[in-house]
Amino acid sequence: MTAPAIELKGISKAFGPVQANKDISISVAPGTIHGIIGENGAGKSTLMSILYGFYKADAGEIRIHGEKTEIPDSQAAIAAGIGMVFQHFKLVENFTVLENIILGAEDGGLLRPSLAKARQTLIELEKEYGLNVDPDAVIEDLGVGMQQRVEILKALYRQADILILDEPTGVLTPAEADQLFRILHRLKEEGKTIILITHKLREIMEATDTVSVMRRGQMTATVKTAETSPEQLAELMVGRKVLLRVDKAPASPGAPILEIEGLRVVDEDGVERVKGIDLTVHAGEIVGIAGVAGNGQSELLEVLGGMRPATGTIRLNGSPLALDGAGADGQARRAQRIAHVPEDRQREGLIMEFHAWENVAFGYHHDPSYQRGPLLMNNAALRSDTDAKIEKFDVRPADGWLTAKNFSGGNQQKIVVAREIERNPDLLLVGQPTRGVDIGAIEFIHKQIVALRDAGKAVLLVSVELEEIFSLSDRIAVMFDGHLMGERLPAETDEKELGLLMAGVSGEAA
Amino acid sequence: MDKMPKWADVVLIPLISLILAAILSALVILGIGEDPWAAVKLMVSGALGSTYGWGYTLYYATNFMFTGLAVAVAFHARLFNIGGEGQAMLGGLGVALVCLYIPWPHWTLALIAACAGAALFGAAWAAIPAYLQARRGSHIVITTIMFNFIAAAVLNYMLVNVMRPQGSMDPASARFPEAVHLPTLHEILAPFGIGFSKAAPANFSLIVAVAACILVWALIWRTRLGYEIRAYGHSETGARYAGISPYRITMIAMLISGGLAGLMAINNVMGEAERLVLNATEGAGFIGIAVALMGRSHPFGVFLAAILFGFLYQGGAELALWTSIPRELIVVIQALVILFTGALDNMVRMPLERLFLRLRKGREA
Amino acid sequence: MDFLASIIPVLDSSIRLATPLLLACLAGLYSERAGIFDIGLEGKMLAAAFFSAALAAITGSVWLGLLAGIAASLVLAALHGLASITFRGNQLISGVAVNFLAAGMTVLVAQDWFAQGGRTPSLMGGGRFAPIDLPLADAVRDVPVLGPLYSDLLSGHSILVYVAFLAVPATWWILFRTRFGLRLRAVGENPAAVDTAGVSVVGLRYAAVMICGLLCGIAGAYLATALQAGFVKDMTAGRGFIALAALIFAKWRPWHAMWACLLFGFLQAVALRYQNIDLGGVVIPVQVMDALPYILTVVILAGFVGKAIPPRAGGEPYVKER
Amino acid sequence: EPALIFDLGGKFDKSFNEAAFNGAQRWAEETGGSFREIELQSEAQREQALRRFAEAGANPIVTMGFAMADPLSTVAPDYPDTKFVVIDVTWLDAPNIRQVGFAEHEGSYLVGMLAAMASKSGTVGFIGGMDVPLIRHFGCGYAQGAKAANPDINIIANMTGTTPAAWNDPVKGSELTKAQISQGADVIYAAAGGTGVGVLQTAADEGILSIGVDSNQNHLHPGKVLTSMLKRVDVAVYNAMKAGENVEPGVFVLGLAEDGVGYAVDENNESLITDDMKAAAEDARQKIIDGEISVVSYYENDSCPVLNF
Ligand SMILES: Nc1ncnc2c1ncn2[C@@H]1O[C@H](COP(=O)(O)OP(=O)(O)OP(=O)(O)O)[C@@H](O)[C@H]1O
Ligand SMILES: Nc1ncnc2c1ncn2[C@@H]1O[C@H](COP(=O)(O)OP(=O)(O)OP(=O)(O)O)[C@@H](O)[C@H]1O
Ligand SMILES: [Mg+2]
Ligand SMILES: [Mg+2]
Repeated sequence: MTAPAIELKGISKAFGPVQANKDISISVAPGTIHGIIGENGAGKSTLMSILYGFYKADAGEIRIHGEKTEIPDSQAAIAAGIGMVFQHFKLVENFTVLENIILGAEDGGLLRPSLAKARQTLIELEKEYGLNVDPDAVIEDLGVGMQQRVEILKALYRQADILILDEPTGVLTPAEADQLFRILHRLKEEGKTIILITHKLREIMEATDTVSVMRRGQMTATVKTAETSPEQLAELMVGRKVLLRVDKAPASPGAPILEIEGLRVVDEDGVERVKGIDLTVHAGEIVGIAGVAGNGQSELLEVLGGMRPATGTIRLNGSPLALDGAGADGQARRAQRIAHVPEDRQREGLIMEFHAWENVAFGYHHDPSYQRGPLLMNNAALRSDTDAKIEKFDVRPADGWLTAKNFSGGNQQKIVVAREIERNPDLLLVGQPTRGVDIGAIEFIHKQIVALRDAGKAVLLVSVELEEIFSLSDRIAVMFDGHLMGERLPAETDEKELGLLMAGVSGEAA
Repeated sequence: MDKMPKWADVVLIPLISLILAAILSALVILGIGEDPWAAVKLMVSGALGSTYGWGYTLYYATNFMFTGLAVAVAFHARLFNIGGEGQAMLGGLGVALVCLYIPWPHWTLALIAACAGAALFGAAWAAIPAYLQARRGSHIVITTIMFNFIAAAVLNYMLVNVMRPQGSMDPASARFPEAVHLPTLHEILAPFGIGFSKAAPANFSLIVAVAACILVWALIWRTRLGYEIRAYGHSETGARYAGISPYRITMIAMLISGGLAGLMAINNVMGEAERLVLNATEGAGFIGIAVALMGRSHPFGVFLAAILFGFLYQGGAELALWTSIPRELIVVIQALVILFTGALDNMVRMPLERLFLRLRKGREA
Repeated sequence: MDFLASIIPVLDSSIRLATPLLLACLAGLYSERAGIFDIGLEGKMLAAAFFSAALAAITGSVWLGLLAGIAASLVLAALHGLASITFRGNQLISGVAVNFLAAGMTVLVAQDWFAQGGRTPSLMGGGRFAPIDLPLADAVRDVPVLGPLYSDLLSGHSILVYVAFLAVPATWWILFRTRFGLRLRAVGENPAAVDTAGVSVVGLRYAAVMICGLLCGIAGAYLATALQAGFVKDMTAGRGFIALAALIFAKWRPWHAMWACLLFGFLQAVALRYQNIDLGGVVIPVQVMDALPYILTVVILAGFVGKAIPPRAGGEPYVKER
Repeated sequence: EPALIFDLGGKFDKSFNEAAFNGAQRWAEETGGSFREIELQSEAQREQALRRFAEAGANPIVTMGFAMADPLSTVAPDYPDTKFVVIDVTWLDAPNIRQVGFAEHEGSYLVGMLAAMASKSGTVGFIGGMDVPLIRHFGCGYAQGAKAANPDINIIANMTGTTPAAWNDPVKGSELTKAQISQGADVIYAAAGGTGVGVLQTAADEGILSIGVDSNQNHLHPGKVLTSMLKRVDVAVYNAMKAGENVEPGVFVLGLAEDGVGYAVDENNESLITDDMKAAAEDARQKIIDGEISVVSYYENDSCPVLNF
């Protein structure tokens, strides 16, 4: 029997007080595709980064093709034949494709010969794998799919025979993802070893030979893909039986709350992100917007939340909202009874250095009940309000004096959701409500959202998780490239159809 | 989970940094062939050994409280205001205009007007860099440095071509009228039977400075505006989400900052020189940076750090007076303090964090 | 012809005054292109000015002076590197500290060594860089227009002036034609890309910071041993900041940096020569001329001359593990 | 114990302040006494230095330059038992201040004559420090002397700046020198404190003659400094320190007659000053003392008859 391509033994890694990897061992046979799954923060990326020499393990050893190998830095990993495509691409945005490819793998001190050689190699690789990219294009002009190809080419150019891909399909349309898997299979046929990290059980089932499951920094199981099922994997991932469906009564939509007509958004760089959309959300209804990240959903949500200007018309309860200038900020929106659970709680929804009680006022710090006189904040009132919310939403630890960064992701999210839902708004905007949140908190948060709907309020949900869209929404709209591709009722569609819409293939053509 | 307790971050790290700076300073003094111990003794007796010394120490400390607070307020909004020097110069101009061209019946009225003038001019000088940062993203560090140079040119022009009295050779304004004279500590304390050196320049501005410390504390930690400033400082995207206008906060924080820096002029121009001279600020705007860093941008920390720097400044002046050690020694000490408390912060923090982590692991085990 | 005769001395002076700016500006270019902001150019130049003058005064050899100046500047550069690369401190604060340190230490050491109130003795003979005549300078002087331009304007500067101007194409070539340049630019844009490509971010950044120190060293030595004959306190007089301004003006590009420095040099030359400039009845006070480079910088920064986008990773320490 | 406060140019400016230092040094060597001294770094320090020395019992306190006038006028009354001496100030009204002024225009007149006689190009230059009446006073005397020696002479005058920084800006001194050379000047008189160091240096580098000021600066570039306009600050300081606490207050103006000003001839410039030149200068000197030649002072009506600044 040949030695495993990769063997990790007893790998541990701590980031300060966070134990990201605990005594992890894993072995990957050569010429196979090995999947790794696990919840957010389980430590997948950390483990792979250690293998790639990006981080240094606190303990443990690495064997490549049976030989014990020290990987103090990426140089050593590359020398050992390892290539990695990171979750967040590591490309120099204003360099050309060619420059990015030779960076760190130049021959000799002068650029000209290296560039010429790389151009030649690129043509060969293109022929072999169908990975065509314009070598002279500047990275920032390329789409994410193309950028990912550059990353793969970078690894191949360095003659990697072990390729690690960290969540490669998160940013791809289903069609692009299919193409990626075709390429991976070619590579496998050539005898290369591939490690694939993904959240999508379907991809694991379709593409991998073996799969390892991680939970809270530990490796919980490694199984042959052929001998397992999605249900079993999900259970391994979270540690108990999972019920992915939300119990909810059928919606009874009322009057339109939110009416959007011809909305257009141009971002700071002058790129048009939202290209004229029309959408209505009624009282007592959850409308979900599906789509691959980066197709304008975030911008739509930000416009509604008062975070960026736009053109077009938006009416709330029949009266138009300001879309630019003074009346178009978060304060104005809150005054108009729009609440907003932002997509990124750490960068937007919370101030990580603030106490929990300070965060409970965040955005509502003008609320009269939090004031004492014209200038001062009423901190005592704020703290008692916080204690009430902590209790109701079961935030743990139940201590309002902790700073936000000292809560786990799920509890941080509970603080945000508590703050917004307890306002009892007419319209609730929700972006990625359960990203990085453990399954228990997911159920809780989903229930709160449904409860708000049942109280006759309108909810607009944006999520990249199709499952979440399916289980929460009463109506689904799909966004692609700044356009709404169409609306579907969850009962009358399936993942396949939505996937096509998300890839820009319109309903009629499909 | 935090890597270490808050007290370690707030007290221990600055303290260790300060000790390191002190050790290096001692080595520097040794290096130029002087006795560090004797130098320290001279500095202590010169700065703290008499009411005269205290008078100067507190006079300088007053300057540094204003400029330190200025830097601190801007820091809370994550704006690095290096322009305290220029803003204080312009503040001086404001004070001089108020004192020279308006007849005042009593110093209290004059002081109120001078405060307004100083703050207004200082704030105005901060307004353009603030606007450019907020609207055009021009890096405020560079623009405020440039505005320091421009302020020097403006002051130069005003003193040489406009405010210089007929026939005078000095580039300095006329002397302020007697009516705007601020009571010195000697005059303030005399009614209470406390003797204080008549010659020392510490004056009523000290009380204003202490009041400013308290007001800034209330502003930052008790008011809604302070809440917004801190929120914006911690997270710009967060501020956008919460409907806190980055433009508004940048402008307000910088105007307050510039105003505080400008206020310094009531001490050095109105309280001490009683006329406007070139370079009246003597680098206090820059020392404000060190003061704010040392004080961890907290008004109480700023207060303590200002007194420390006042001591260094007066002690350094005494050294220059009675030994052959040049006054620049304090510039070196100041540099070391900025270096250790500001830039090499992590050199102290990293091992401490590891230590605390190990301690905690030990406790948990 | 008359116009030429009166403009040449001003341009000549512009070149002399632009030289320290150019060297410092290129120094800043290396550092900032690698992602390390440096407002300590001023301090490094000042330290170099003092130590070059001091060694030249002691040994009588300007070349030893130059080496000493470079060494002093390198020490400060290493300090900045230590603070901003190794200990991931705030680069601006570190720069401020370097400036203070240089301002204080130069005077302190000068007083200790020479006891002349913080200056060095005046340099004589071999203690200074002498002007050198370019070949044929005398022969072609009488050729109309080009003759005086060559013999009076281009010829007759000290060797460091030519070093500074040759450093421009050299810098361009290094940055855009060599492996080192590619990596240096990459580390200023996205250090993680460099790191994952198996190249040391720390090593590259230190290299850039040290090149910055080297060039600042030459700039300081030029001030004290070529432009002047000795060190006086604070003799850099804000040149480090103007160089920084020129760097932004040039949008971090070598050739543009040269033109920007020549412009600032020209402004200084004009301000030096003319106290109050009378433009058809409107008198421009000398203070306006003095402040002009700074005003210009603000105008440029305000984006009226096109937005200057700094290297993307600039000013941020490279932190892998939070 | 006497104290000496230098002005912003610094103790070793090779000119005004250094002259004071030399005087004090001579006193210390001759009497074995010692004195306190401080170099000011900024305007704001003036008063502190005065008060600190007065508090510490220094007496007399010798101060340099007109910028001390204002601080002195506020500090002196607070210390009636302390004697103050100030150089270049003559307009204060206080019982405990000795004010010493110099007839700089007379000395400058003589070096102006020498300059005009030494010039081959027919153009001579003047570079002043800070643009104040005092320095115009220097320049005006110089111009009158030059015109007296050669009525066709062309005189170029520049000032270094408008603030005290102008006393200590050798780069600017050097650039102004180059500018004047390009305009044809071949003798340049620097009345600019530390800035003059740059003027003399550049003049020597470019092979023209220069004239020093205040101290004897002939030795700085032997054979290249035509002469120096001596202003005997050293003598004034020496005398004040020698008189000690009993120094006589009042206003004193020292001119050619009192040997308060003059021009320097020593081994460094002997070869540059021909006998004719010397004879003419000596002749003029006597005539000024005798009142036969009257050198117009710039102060008289804030303008100069032969030179526009
Ligand atoms: N550079 C870092 N510094 C500090 N902590 C880190 C760092 N990188 C990751 N962590 C922490 O380590 C833990 C594991 O993170 P990791 O990125 O490996 O998870 P993951 O399984 O890849 O999650 P995701 O599915 O979100 O990518 C998390 O708690 C994370 O916050
Ligand atoms: N309270 C503080 N304590 C210590 N350092 C601070 C504090 N506040 C700000 N700083 C530092 O001051 C520096 C300058 O801040 P500033 O906000 O001007 O820069 P920036 O936001 O990083 O740059 P830009 O505005 O171009 O994005 C920052 O690097 C920041 O880390
Ligand atoms: Mg990951
Ligand atoms: Mg900022």
